[in-house]
Amino acid sequence: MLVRVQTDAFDPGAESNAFIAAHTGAGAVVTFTGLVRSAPDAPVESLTLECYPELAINEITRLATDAVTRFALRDASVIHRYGTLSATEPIVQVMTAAPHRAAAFAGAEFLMDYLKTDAPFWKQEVTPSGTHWVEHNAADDKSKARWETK
Amino acid sequence: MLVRVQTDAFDPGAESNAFIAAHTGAGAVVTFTGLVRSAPDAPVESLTLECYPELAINEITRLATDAVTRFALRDASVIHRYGTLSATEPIVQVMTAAPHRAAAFAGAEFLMDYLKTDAPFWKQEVTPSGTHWVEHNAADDKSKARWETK
Amino acid sequence: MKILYFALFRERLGRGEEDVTPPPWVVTIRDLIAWLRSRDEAADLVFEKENLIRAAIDARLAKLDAPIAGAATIALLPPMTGG
Amino acid sequence: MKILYFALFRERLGRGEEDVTPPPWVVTIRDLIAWLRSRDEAADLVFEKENLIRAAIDARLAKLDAPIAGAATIALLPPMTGG
Repeated sequence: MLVRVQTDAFDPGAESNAFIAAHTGAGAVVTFTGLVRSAPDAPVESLTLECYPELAINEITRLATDAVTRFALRDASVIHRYGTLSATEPIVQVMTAAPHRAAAFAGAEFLMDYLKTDAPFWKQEVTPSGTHWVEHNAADDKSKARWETK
Repeated sequence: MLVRVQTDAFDPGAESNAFIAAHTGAGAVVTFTGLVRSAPDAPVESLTLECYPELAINEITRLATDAVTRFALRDASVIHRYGTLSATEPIVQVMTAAPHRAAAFAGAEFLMDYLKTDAPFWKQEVTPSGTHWVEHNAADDKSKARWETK
Repeated sequence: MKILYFALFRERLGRGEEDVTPPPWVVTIRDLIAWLRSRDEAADLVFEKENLIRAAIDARLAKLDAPIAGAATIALLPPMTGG
Repeated sequence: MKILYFALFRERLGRGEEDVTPPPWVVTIRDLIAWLRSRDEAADLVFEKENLIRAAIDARLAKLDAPIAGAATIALLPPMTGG
């Protein structure tokens, strides 16, 4: 189980390949890559993520351990950047390996839902109209809650 | 929308990176990679996939188009191998890009569920105890059915 | 009209394709299957369970009650196991 | 005891950390927040809405009613927006 919280950029495909190579015979691997979003109607010049790295490592490790147990995954890994990122750069990557696809998908969704609410990162967007903290999305609490009722 | 049905091997990470690069600003990319499964208690030496390529291209293109419309994806791509594959080689890769993670995950799961039942591939496993056709899994029909009731 | 057989069907019938000229009463794929079964003992066994047969007309999936008029190629397929 | 502030809290308070010695009645994180608010007008505003405060004790997430006895570092965090 690899958990990395870093300011350096990472290569999504190279990370996927390393993860796949480490779990030969797994059958199913799901990779989620979150990128700095920028649309013509909502342009983002850059994104700065503030982070509490020590807490991030502890919480993400706990979440990944939970996901492996809960969905009987072969493994789960998380890479999360902080610092200043340009538009379109990868922010986060979650990878899960399991014997079958349903568990790999569920594990990756579970991890993303909990990362949104429990991992200590705070996004600040630089747009043509100024700099502002991204507001916490109430939909993320709802996404997380679905795992608690199961 | 890239749909490839091929005997050649592919590089999962390189395909993900190319997909990500083609959809800058999308926010969320999900990659599913299906590999030849082999476990100590169920060893597989090789897997041969028979295919009806013309039908595969048509059906997968239809499914990917459906997925893009249904989940408002930026794009969806599918690569599926046929021929003889060694244990641990990638068989299939599905990639989806969307503004937010829920759509990207749902689109990838939808595509995998339908590929299992509607894409004309037939697996034959070579194991230490002999060669046999993989039986169609009734659970796959159930996974597909959940999208029809929504 | 060409018929294609795949996987277990191909293996059990000992052929991957054949050219046929069905009689006029063969209107749908279901009729075609009935006619193929009536001609050939191996086919009669292979196509015994209708729920284990999928079909395509000119490389598009089709239901068994689809009409075959004008089709160049009909494929008969066992349940799929890809993905 | 060290207190860490992050993101909007850090920005609004004009500091990322401070060393404090709370009085004996401060038993839980909730008490600590009440004490911080009583000391400082900026803190009083920043920590007005309890449902917008998350907390950690020694780099582990903690509920606001968690006791702080023995803690070296308490972090006060606005709702997270990572992932």
